[in-house]
Amino acid sequence: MSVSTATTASRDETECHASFLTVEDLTVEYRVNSRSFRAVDGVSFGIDAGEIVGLLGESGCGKTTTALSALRLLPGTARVVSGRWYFRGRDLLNLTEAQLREVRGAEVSVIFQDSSGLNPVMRTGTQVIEVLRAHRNLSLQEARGRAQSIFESLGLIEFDRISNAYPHQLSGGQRQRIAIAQALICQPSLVIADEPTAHVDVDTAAEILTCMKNMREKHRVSFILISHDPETLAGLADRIIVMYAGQVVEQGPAKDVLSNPLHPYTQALLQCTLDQPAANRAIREKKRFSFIPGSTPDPFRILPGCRFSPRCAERMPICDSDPALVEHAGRQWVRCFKYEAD
Amino acid sequence: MKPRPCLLNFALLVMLFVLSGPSAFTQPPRSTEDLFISDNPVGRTGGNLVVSLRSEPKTLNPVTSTDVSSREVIAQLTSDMIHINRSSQRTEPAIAKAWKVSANGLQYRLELRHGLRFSDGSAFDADDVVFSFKVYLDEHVHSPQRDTLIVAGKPIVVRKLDQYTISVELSQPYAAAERLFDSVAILPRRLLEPAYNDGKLDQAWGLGTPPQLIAGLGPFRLKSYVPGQSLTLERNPYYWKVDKAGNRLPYLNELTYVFVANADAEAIRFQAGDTDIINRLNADDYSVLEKDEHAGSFHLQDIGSSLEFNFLFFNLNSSLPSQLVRKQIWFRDARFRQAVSLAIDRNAMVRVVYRGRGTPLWTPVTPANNLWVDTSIPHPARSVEDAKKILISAGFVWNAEGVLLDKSNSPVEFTIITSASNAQRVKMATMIQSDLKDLGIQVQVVSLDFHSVLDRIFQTHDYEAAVLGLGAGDVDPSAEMNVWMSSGNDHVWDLGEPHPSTPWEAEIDRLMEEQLSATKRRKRKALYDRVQEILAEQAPIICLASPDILVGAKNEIENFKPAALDPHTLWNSPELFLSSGGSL
Amino acid sequence: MKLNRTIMVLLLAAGALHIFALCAGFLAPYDFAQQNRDLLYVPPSRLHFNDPQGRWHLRPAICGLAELPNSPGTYAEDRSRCLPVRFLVRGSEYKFLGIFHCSRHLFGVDPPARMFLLGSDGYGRDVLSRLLYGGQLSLFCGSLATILSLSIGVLLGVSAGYYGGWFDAVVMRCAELFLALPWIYLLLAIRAFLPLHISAGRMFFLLFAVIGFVGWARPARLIRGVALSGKERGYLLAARGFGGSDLYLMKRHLLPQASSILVTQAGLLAPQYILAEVTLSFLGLGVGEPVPSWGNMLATLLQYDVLVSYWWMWAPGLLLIPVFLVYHALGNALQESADCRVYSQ
Amino acid sequence: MRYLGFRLLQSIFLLLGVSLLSFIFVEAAPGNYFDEMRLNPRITNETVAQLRQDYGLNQTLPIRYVHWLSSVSRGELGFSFAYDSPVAPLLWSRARNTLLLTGSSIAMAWLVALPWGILSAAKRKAWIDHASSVIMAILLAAPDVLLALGLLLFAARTRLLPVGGLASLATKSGMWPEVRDVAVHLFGPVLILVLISLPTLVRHVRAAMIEAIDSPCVHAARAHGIPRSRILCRHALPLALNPLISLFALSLGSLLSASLLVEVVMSWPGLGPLLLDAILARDVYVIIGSVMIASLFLIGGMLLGDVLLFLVDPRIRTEGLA
Repeated sequence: MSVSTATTASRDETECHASFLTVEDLTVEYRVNSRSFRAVDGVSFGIDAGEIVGLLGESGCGKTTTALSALRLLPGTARVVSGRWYFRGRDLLNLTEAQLREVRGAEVSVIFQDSSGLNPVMRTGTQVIEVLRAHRNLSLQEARGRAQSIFESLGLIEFDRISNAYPHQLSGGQRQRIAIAQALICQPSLVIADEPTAHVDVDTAAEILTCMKNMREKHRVSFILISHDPETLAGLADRIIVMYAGQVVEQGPAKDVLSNPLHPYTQALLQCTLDQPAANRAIREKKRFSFIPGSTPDPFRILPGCRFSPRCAERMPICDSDPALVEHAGRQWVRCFKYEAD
Repeated sequence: MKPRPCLLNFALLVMLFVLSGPSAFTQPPRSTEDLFISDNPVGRTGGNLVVSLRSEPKTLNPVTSTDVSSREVIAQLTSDMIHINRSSQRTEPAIAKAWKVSANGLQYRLELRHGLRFSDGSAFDADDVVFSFKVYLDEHVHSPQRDTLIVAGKPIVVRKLDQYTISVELSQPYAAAERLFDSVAILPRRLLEPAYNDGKLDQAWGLGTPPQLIAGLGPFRLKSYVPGQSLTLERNPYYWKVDKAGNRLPYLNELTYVFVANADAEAIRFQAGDTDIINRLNADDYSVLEKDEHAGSFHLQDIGSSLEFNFLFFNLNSSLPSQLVRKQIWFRDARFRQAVSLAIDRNAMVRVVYRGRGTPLWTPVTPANNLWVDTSIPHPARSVEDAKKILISAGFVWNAEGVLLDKSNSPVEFTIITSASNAQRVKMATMIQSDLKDLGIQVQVVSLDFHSVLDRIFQTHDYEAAVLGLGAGDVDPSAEMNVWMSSGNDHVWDLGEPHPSTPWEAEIDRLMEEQLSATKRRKRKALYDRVQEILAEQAPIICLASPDILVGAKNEIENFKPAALDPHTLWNSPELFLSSGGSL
Repeated sequence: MKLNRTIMVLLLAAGALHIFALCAGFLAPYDFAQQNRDLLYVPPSRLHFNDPQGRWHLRPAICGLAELPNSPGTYAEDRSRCLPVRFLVRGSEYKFLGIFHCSRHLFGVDPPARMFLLGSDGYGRDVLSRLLYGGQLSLFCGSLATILSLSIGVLLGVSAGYYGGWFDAVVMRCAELFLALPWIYLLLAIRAFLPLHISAGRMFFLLFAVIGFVGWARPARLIRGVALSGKERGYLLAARGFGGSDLYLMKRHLLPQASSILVTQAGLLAPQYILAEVTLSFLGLGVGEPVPSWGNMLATLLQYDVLVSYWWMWAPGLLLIPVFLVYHALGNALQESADCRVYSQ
Repeated sequence: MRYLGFRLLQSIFLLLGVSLLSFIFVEAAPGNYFDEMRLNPRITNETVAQLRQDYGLNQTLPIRYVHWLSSVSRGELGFSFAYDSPVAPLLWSRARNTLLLTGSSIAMAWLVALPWGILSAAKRKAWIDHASSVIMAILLAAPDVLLALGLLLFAARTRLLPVGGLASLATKSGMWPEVRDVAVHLFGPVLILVLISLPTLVRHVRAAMIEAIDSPCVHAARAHGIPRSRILCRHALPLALNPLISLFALSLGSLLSASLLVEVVMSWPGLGPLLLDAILARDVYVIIGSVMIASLFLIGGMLLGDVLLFLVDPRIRTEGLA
């Protein structure tokens, strides 16, 4: 017993110097009506300070669960079975509720999908300022000043009008920026952005992404950018982690993953998004279409073997056994038997 | 400078004395007053009494009031000319100190007490009496009292002979003429005549009326009224009764009624010592209070049977919904009614419903009415066998499952309606249901709200059988004319008959008429006994049981003499006093 | 996993309650109307496992009761007259499940002795038997009436909130009208128009219809409030944009939102309706004596002497507490599981 | 403003509807006030019939309704048969006491229920939540009258509380002793009313709070590290307020019916005993008058609810302005 704790302690130290953020062997289970399934299954990755990492995958593949488990923001039915989130030398999963509260929003913050994170019955200004005041001992006046400056840096010029408005009185883009302002106002070192551009128009999306880029440059903020859309990640992410059915199937520098996807799933995903004209046609003609044939596996009935194999065009007999995440060409890691031979 | 404040104080003291003197208890009876001398033990003056009322009084107007609570309060505020002593059940002089009857029994000459004053200090004489009867008898006022003052279809005639003598004329001899005057309050002409002349008498003396505008000859006068909470009466310093020592009655300083809307709450408040007298306890609450009796500061009294009689009766009306006609064939058969009567276990009823504190009845006249009860009427015990024999003789049979069938082979079953708000009657009906099961009769008990019951009995005649109770207001048979006469409006089993529909009803009519004009009590008793016998024999109403009168009072209250007649406890309020002399 | 087991356990408990009530005839030792006029307010019989000689028996026995001569209404056990409790005894006849004529009872003692496991009431009737029979009416009437008034409430509340405009105004004014009217009088009038003797089945139907029908206004108003605020939410607008039909939108989006109110209301209404039957029976619309219901059994507690002196008469009240707890817990569990389903998507 | 005017107009129609339907209901119910006199052997049928005529009970329903409306316009609300006086003064003198009782108990009930419900929602599934649901079930299972009688019994036995009434008979003069006396008398009835309404309120507060706590924006507030107490009070509570305000409006509306029974048992000099008497005696105009007062409370409650909703929920408020 004592030996093992000693080793973990020493490892903690080494890890904390080694990287800014490390996720190790993260496994999260959901329990629904007495049945449980693993939404995240043994995910590990690391992030450097100032790095933007994209989490890519279809919905339901465990991206959000992975990211939110860091701040223990999962619903009551979820349980972290194993794993660690080392952030600046501390395991976030072992913090007390009070310690965690100090981390949330101040050191690690979240930008939620859409603007569902905004309270409809509170003025937006209040919502931004209260985040700041929850972590920094500032007077209301000072806090307002800070809020105004961050609003302006995000392109929200009319501070008084916007901060006095309720969320439903603002446009989607404005709301999303306010959500970003909330996340950034305490100048955290890590921001988890959950589909920040999902419900805004293309121009706003671009602006928002630029915003985030600026932030990273100015304050060396790291981002975990969750998206189902490779294009969103293309311009922004330094590194991309592709997830499928709770597992990391591929990861590597953004350029490499996007230009040279290794895993059949990544390939298919990119294929679909790049083939926009076909998709548009399908929408116009109100046809049902699917980006990738088949659908994500039923989480309750995960069979042994490669989880993508039922939908994989290049299925091999060996795919019935579990593939491991292997390094390929020194830069990318991939979970596919095609590359295991190397 | 020094003695002056002292002097001032003294002057004030004297003034106070002077001011409070006449109204306090020390007012000596003046020689000009004809006072009633009570022969009760001499008591001590002072003290307040708190009594609960089940519902708020609605008015203090003796002319229009009908509800029990109002009448109870009015009885303390006013007096009548001839009073029925609640204890002896006989008449005694009140404001009329003596009366003479003419030889033909048609004229009464009443001599009033001299020098009496109303509670506001104004003088009383024959004009007030004449005015009072004018009001009561005025058709436009519609006083419910008017009906009691009508003898043989004609109102009595009241005339002033001199300042203190009144003559009352009847159109035909009336046995209970003296009793007519009981509870007919004498009104102060000075205060009420203006309202009467304006035709607004029915709205006079409402609860909102200032106390100084209300006056009567009763032992108490109004002090204050708080809506929904309480009504306080204070001693009438001019009351016309004195005790043997010459002290003016009443002894009590104040009498307060608190309104407690619920029988159990009433018992609880008495138990808690909030109220000093409890008037009509039910047997259940009695059993609870009994446990505290020894430790508590109060005592309970079971003064025996009351005048209330509860009875089962069948719908014998000739006008009735068509679907009931078939069943009425059974009901009209006296043998059927007798069998039902025989199958009812009255003793068990008294035990279950009244916890033994009641009397089984076979006649509507309860033992409480010691002057008129017919003790010769048989009290057959419950006998299912005898009942069955009677039914067989009436042509009823039983099928294999023991269900009683009539001549046309349809099962005998009926519904008893009863007022849901009266738990005792619901219990009686439930017991009858269980008893009649032994005869193979299926009985349904339907408890309805009181007015629905009344509507069915008096208006629509849409019922099969009902359990009802009537409480006689007086012991004299004259009070029951409306119940037993076939044309009477309380002839519940068959209302609105122009002519008696059966020979025995005709005979009852004849007997009742006869006793009313007979003057000898012996003769009247014989006639009324015969009525009771016919009722027991024909069983148009099947008498069940009468509850005992259960009362309670604090131990300090002296001269406490509860009686069977209403009001049971406060009828002798002028003579009640507290042994401690002070407030309870 | 845990949640589902809770639901199962609660459903089993609720089911057992209903089954107990259904099999009242068999479980109850006596007929509910059988009076023992010498045994009024007898406290619960003690089960003796040892005889007067001190020997122990597996089969419990009941001792005869004798009224104390000096104090009527109090009873003492006569240890010399002990009778063993028998199982599957013959007794009064009843209809098992309302169909089969039957006269076997689960347990009882040889007559003329009586066993009152929960004491006897003011007529000397067995409280246990009445409790079991009473459940038949109260449980079913309570739950059916709840379902009825909630259905009307949901239907009107959701559509009023969803459509808004004049429809909303009309429905809500109606609800206010319903809340304000002196129902007691309408009920009196209804009673006057009905025949005096109504068969038990029709009375049961009437009871639950009346209770259920009158009670829709409150849930409707509450649900409408939720629907109103839910209507403006983004996903609903989006779903409408996708061409979802009104019915679909109400069913899939507004109703789940109202579910917590609904479950809460159900948990509150069922007990209230069980008790409402007392008021109705006062008006002649409920079941009258001697038919028992939990409502009218509880009503006897309102007599001061019963409240103070006979603790065993509290049985229906004490029984209602676990019954209501089961209802509440079931409601909560169902709501939680509904929430889970939402998350898992 | 226009909205308010519209609501007022609606309310007037509602009141008219309530009064008309009440008339019809009362008319349809069997029996009338003077029936009870028929049981008195000393009063003849003719007198009863005469009285019925005098009080206008023989007239047809529409005529009586018009008469009643005209008496409403005189501020009388009809005429009580039992009291031989206009109904309005009878009602007002008691309505004050009822308002005192119900007003303070509603305030108390919400003051207790809000923190209780919030706590039990915040500690969902903790022992405190389970304990609270057990307590609520017990309160719910105990019929109202039983609670009232129980308290009465407690008061009678321990003599810690007055056994009913609004004030002691021997009132000490002076402002402070009188207020204290009323407060002491108020305690029991208020306690019962609070206990009666608590289960409903707590369950609704809990349910609404749980829904709010589970909403994405409260989730987000947690993600931003907002302190727990602030999340509950500033984020979740305003979100949960919407259904609670509807409930509050309803509870105002059912003021009268809730207190009727407690008033009767505790001899509180409010509308309860008056109304009960009137119902049992068929003193119809007193009943219709009370129904009108109840409807006024109801409408007032609904209006207040709407106004509160308007003030509290910016979504509705800003929409209204737009």
